[in-house]
Amino acid sequence: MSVLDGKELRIVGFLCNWCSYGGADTAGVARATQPTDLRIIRVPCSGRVDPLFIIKALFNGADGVLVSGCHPRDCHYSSGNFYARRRLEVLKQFLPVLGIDDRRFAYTWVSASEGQRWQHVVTQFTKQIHDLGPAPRLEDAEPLLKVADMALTALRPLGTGQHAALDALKAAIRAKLPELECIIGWQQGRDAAHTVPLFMRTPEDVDKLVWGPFNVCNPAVYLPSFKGKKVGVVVKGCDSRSVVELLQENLIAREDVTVFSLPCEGTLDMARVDQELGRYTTIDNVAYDAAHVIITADGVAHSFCMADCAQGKCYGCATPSAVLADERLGTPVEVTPSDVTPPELALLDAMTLKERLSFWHGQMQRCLRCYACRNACPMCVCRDYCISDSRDPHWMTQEASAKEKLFFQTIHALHLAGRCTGCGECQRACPVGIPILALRQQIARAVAQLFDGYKPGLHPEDVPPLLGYEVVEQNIHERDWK
Amino acid sequence: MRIGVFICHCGSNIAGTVDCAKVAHIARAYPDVVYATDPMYTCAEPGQAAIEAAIHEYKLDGVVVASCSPRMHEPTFRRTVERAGLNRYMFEMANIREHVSWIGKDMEANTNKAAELVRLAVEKLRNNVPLTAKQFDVNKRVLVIGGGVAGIQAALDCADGGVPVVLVEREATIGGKMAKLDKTFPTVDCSACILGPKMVDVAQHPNITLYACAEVEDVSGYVGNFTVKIRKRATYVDWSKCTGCGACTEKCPSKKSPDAFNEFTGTTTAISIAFPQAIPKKAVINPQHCRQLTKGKCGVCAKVCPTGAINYDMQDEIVTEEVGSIVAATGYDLMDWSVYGEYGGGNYPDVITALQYERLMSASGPTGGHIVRPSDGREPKNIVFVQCVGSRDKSVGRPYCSGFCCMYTAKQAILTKDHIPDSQSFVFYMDIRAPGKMYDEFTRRAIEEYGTEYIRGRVSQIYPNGNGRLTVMGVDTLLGRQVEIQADLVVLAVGIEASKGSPQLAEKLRISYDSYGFFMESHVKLKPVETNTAGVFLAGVCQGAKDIPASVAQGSAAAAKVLALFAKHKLESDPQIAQVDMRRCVACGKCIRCCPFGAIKETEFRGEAKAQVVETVCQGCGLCTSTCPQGAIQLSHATDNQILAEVNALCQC
Amino acid sequence: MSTIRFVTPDGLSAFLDFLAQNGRRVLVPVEKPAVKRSVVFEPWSAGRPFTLEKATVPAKAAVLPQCETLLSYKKTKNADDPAAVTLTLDDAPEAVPTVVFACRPCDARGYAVLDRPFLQGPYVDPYYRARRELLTVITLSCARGCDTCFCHWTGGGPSSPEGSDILMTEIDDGYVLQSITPKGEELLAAAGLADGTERFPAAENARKKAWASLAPAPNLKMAPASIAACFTDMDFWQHWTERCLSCGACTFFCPTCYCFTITDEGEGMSPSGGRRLRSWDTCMSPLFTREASGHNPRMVKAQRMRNRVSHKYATFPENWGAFSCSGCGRCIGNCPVGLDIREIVLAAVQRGAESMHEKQEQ
Amino acid sequence: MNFAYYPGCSAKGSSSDYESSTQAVCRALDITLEEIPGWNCCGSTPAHAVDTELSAALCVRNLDIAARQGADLLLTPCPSCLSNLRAAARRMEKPAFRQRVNELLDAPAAETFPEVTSVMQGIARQIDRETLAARVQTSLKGLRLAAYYGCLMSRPSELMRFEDPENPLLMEGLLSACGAEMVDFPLKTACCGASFGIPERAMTARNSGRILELARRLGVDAVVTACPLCQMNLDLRQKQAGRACETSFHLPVLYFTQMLGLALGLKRNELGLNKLAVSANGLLEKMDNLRRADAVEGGRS
Repeated sequence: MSVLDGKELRIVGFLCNWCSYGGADTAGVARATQPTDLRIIRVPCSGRVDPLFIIKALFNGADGVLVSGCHPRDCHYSSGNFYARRRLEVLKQFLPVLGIDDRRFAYTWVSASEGQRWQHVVTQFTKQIHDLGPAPRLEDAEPLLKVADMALTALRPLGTGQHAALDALKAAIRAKLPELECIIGWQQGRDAAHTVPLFMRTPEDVDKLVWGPFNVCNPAVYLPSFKGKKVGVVVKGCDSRSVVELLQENLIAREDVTVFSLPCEGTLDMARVDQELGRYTTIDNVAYDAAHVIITADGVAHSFCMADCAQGKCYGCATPSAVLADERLGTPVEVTPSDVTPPELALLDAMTLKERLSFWHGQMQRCLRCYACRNACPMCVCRDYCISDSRDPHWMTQEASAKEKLFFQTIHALHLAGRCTGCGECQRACPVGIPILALRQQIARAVAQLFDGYKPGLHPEDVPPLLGYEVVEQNIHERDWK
Repeated sequence: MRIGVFICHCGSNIAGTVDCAKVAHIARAYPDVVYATDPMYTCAEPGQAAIEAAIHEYKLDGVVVASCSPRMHEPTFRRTVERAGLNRYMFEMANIREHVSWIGKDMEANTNKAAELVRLAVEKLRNNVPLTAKQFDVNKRVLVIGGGVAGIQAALDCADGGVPVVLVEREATIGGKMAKLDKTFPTVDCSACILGPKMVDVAQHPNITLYACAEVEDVSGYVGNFTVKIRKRATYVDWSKCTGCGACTEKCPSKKSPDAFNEFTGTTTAISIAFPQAIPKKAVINPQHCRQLTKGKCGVCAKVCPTGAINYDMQDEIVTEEVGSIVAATGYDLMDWSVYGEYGGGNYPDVITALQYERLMSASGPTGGHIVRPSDGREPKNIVFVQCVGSRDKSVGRPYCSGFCCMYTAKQAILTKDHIPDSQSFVFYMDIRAPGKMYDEFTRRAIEEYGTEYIRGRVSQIYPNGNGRLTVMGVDTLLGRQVEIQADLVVLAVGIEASKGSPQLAEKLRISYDSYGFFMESHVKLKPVETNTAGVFLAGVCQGAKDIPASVAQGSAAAAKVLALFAKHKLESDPQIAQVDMRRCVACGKCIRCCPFGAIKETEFRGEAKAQVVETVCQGCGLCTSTCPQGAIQLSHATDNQILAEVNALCQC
Repeated sequence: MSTIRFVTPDGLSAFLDFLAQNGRRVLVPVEKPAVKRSVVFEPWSAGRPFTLEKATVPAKAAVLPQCETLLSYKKTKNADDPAAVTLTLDDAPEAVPTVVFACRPCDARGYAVLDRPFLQGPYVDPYYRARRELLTVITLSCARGCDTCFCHWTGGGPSSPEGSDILMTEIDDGYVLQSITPKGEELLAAAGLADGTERFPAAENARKKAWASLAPAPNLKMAPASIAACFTDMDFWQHWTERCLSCGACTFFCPTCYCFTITDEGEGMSPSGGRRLRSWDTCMSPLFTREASGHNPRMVKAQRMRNRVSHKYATFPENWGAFSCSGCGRCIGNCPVGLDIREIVLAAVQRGAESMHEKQEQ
Repeated sequence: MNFAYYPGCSAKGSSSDYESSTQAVCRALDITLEEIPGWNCCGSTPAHAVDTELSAALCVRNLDIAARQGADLLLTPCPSCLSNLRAAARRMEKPAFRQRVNELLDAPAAETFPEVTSVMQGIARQIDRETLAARVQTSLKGLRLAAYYGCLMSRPSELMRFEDPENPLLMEGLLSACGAEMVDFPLKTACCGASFGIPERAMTARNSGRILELARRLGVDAVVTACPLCQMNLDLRQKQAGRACETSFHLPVLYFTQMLGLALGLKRNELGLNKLAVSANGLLEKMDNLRRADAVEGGRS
């Protein structure tokens, strides 16, 4: 279906049946003249409006999307619009990182008696969309590739962790071994410059445990698969936040999980390490000093300074020590949190909306939809039933377009809203290095701003913000329609 | 599928600005549409008959009607298609009147828009599936919360209809605000005389169980099957033994207990019976003022009680009642008028509320019906009534009209003259609102026969002028001049708000309430008694300001709703509810956390935890559907795929 | 004797210009800048930068796109009888003449693996065939091995010509191109490049050096039998797959994996019509084998990994006489948790040898 | 502590006693008032009734001087001046208005202005109740006083931000700290009618009379005010007011600074008490007697 050329733009409205749809009826009964662009989809409640419907519309040709529900407190279902308000506000703050002008999306409250207000809202919103003009399309944007600036300063000194109390940790694990199904940690991988997850069941397994800057994987990803079994996990500070978030969401039970921790001094960005090492046949040696890792490959020594080659997340890390641990070894390190913009997000912040659209078009082209990002995510709990490959609901096609691929990233990011601890496993797992973490970081930033600095995975008793609401939101304000 | 599309002209309402024939023509090209036409009036009997005929003739299995708002005629057409043998949910509506033809005159744009809305409806319909309602038993007992006149009326009507009633009253006696009134407008008949018999009926009715000094603690369940926990507050008197003889109240040495029934115009004893006609007529000890309970020394009442009913160790008790329906009739309280500093903020003893004035006039009140000044007990001569103190006043956050103050002020002015013939009453008013039967005539009497001086204007300040009187400064907007009156007594018509605790009760009942705490009816005009929670009805001022006749009427209306509900042996649940795809569900519990109705519970399915929807509790909001990340819980008739079909119909670039 | 040509690094652009003539699509490795750099094959156009590095993503999509339209259809209605619908259908394969430039021998051997099920079995896949027939493969031999590569375990090597039409070898001052097939020969002959016969010994020398850089390969002759013998030993598979995340990084980046799924999208009457799509799928996903009933024969990841390893090293060789693995090592390098198929295969071989030994003793 | 200070015109004329007592009290409380250089009339009352922009320009010029001096806070004793200065500063937040006013000035005004507040609030901000009580030399104990703020000090409330606009208690706080008994004076913010002293003489007399009448009924020894216009009206026109109420008053009407000055033991001529039309001699005498009695009492015990 086409819009009327030069006359109308494509504007989609989601209206709750009880208030706003009635308000639109009231406007009609009052013969309140309105622009003709808007097409209304009737939903039972604004709480029914999954933000993904809005993304779906905006990705596929909508120039504007309007959601309208009952005024706060007037919800036909008591609290549906309270949840909607949080989710839609997060969405609104998320859109710009995709390169979509957030003025193309609005949500508001119109009661069944407010015909005049409805007329005003429709008129204003339509005018706003016409002022913005037809929405630029991802597929039309000239691909743009830019690289994040990794010259960063960490909140704390980064090191190689060679003085960590590894032996004490091993002793603690051995002591607990009989009670636990297994304990997840790290072991050397294909060579001394790579580690892989380790599942310790025997004392011999414990001997294999390693600690240091190569321990990049987040072992929390395995915990939900052990649900109902007693299991241990060795964590870095960042990993512990995933454990806590899983606890917050009742995805694992506190009594089933024993957390072992050592303070982390930072981990290496293996992409940059591998890049520097190039094609090599053998690792001859890996040596450490307090601040450097020296890898000798095929007789050539490569030195990696932790301050220069750590993972992006390590620079802004304020939780080098686990936020929750049953067996805490070593001396916990206190770091004063600071609002550091992560490098991937800083890259996008510096771009115009148009550039961002181009950026994502350029980046997503090489995505193969292998879903390593999804499966490496400790908070992705749908696992076998991800909506990205289901037919009912049928959110996505198998088409290999940048749009579909970005839509998946948007699903992932929105599903992580208020839940993502920023562990960065999605991006680390991506074989083609797409900086998808930026999308999660933008959501996390929006959530922190909206919900008083809320950060997921710090307190097991916290309710994730999108699973709750306040009758009066301190930081969400109705935008005026003047 | 075989879909039939009907583009209604609605006379010229739609056809005036939409080319209906063209829309029908375009619709014929839509997928699965095998028939499209444009009748003149689809909702009229011939129009409905034509739909039925078309269903038979073209073997339609789905129907789209493009006409007015579905909020108007969706139920009508659902019945139509059902008559022709289709499932009622194999029907969709496109709103091309309120949302198209009535809001613009551009024929081209309107026709295009109408065609698109029809496309939307067709795409939705193609994803529809037949839904069937489930039946369940109904527990034919009703809970009435609040024993004011509205609750009494609802309880009596239900009980007379043969339904067992549980009546819960927060205070020690039923009767509510009406029991405190001296006389009632516009007939000036004695409030106690007309309410008293009804209260007695409540006490004596075999179908009514009354819990006074009790509050609803918790409500669970759903229409037809609610479980209600009621907290019976400790009264320290065993009511099964108390005969209401009053011996205890005579002998109680603690006589400075605040008298809530008399609106704190006087004091009472620590053990008291609210008023002589109280129902139940039982004594209650105020634990804050009882010497035995506060100091452990006294025990006079226990000594004098002839039946040994006094029990100082009594504790609160929780009783559980099972009911099928609930009527909320919790009434109102006065707003906190101390925000009006210019009226003394409650610091001048001779500035009182109208409800206090009722108690001063009442023969059962603290002065035995003599109007005297609280400060010095002298009879007032100049009495000023100030209207709209906390009504229609945005500056104190009360923009609404309290509805009945104009009338009772007229009544009080008349009664004042009856009590004190040489008195002069002044009424400062904004507008006189007297729309009821005999109401305007009544205010005219106050003005014309009783010489009450009505001054149209607000009072800017009231202050004690140093010689024992109050200076009332105001404006007469009709004469455009300032007015200053030396008053002996000032009576404020204090605005009302929902009774204390209304929002908390609303949350227990899972009904909505407005920002003033008044409960939200289902539809302002057409469903003023229903709430959005099936089986919960409203009566009286808890829903919004109204006077006694309106409260009584709504009490009866609520009872009629209950009786109609209970007339069915089985209830049908709306099939537009959420359903869990057990395979997709990973039991993360997010839906359980969000559900506003507690309609989702965790269950076990083949050894695995899963979410399960309690079909009778689910109200169909779909919040769970947009919460579930894997789309495992889908709201029937508004599934992701159905909404996506609509989105895709609009956005496919 | 094959045709031998020589091209200097500066001459590569002109050579690509030539390859791009006559509407040929030339897929060249292109570097994608990022903190984690990657190299992917993309259609070349004049002036576009390219690289000769080993690509992160193999050029499998040249014959088996990530997603292809098998057929598209449109429905039109009869104006007089809205119930009557006319269906038009287009199932012509999407194929354009394509040259893959500078893939590696492991990629090229991938084509040879894919050819077997798609072209040599009882049912020829017309879509694959259309693309394969129009494909010319110019392979750059590897100068050295690396830690994740193991082409020589699987019967290949840094200069294996299998699957290639032209083999290109880097020497000091440029590249020696050697035709392998008549198709390659024809193309090379027309390319207008300098003769490279004189430099061929230098190329051979470079290839030998590359071979010499490789660590000795284990003998995998017994792999099919050993892996088959392990098939029912779920403890074995569970042990080796414990850390697997069930993503598709191993299979989607594999030059020899060819699992796919077919889905229908769109709508005959919509402007873009209806499409039947074939897209990559991965046997690592539980969805791959989930049946309509909900039953899933490969419910757990150990079963799925068993399938992957068995397919590559046991059942495929049984059916086609060769491993379905060219040893490119991408599944190792790209795995988010460093799963190493070599370890599993070697462990199976050892397990097989032990159990055979035990049997013999019995 | 130093404050920028805007005295206003009346300080140099009709209310020079307010000015001198203000200066004296502040000195005694170690508050330095730095008069802004080259200030001009704020334009009250006539200017803003004629042209808001011109009248704002008058105020903005003063605000600009204070801003350029780097003041954080500007004090003024006069509620009229305060109201005008605050209103002008508020209006200047609107860019279009600012632009028009800037055109009227020699040079564009500073982007931000210091907050303007009353001397009374300035003192209260600086000196807490205990400190003030400790500084008292001659207690006001035994005196019954009515605090009269006038209509301007607290209105409009959202502009003036002076406590509860209907029932401010700041002055009561200061004077009760000095020992005085402050009556609940319901007309404390009622208009005395000063502005209409010439065109509507009868109304002014009625308004002032009502205030004075209530004060007399409440048995006060003096009415204490904070506004030059109110003081002049209630003091100078007390006879007219008496005539309107068919009575005669003799009620001293003092500035709160004068009352504070008495409590702080400042010299009476420094406080300008001699300028009052209704003599405060009776009040002073009563004070002296009370304090003498205290001394005797103290001597006995």
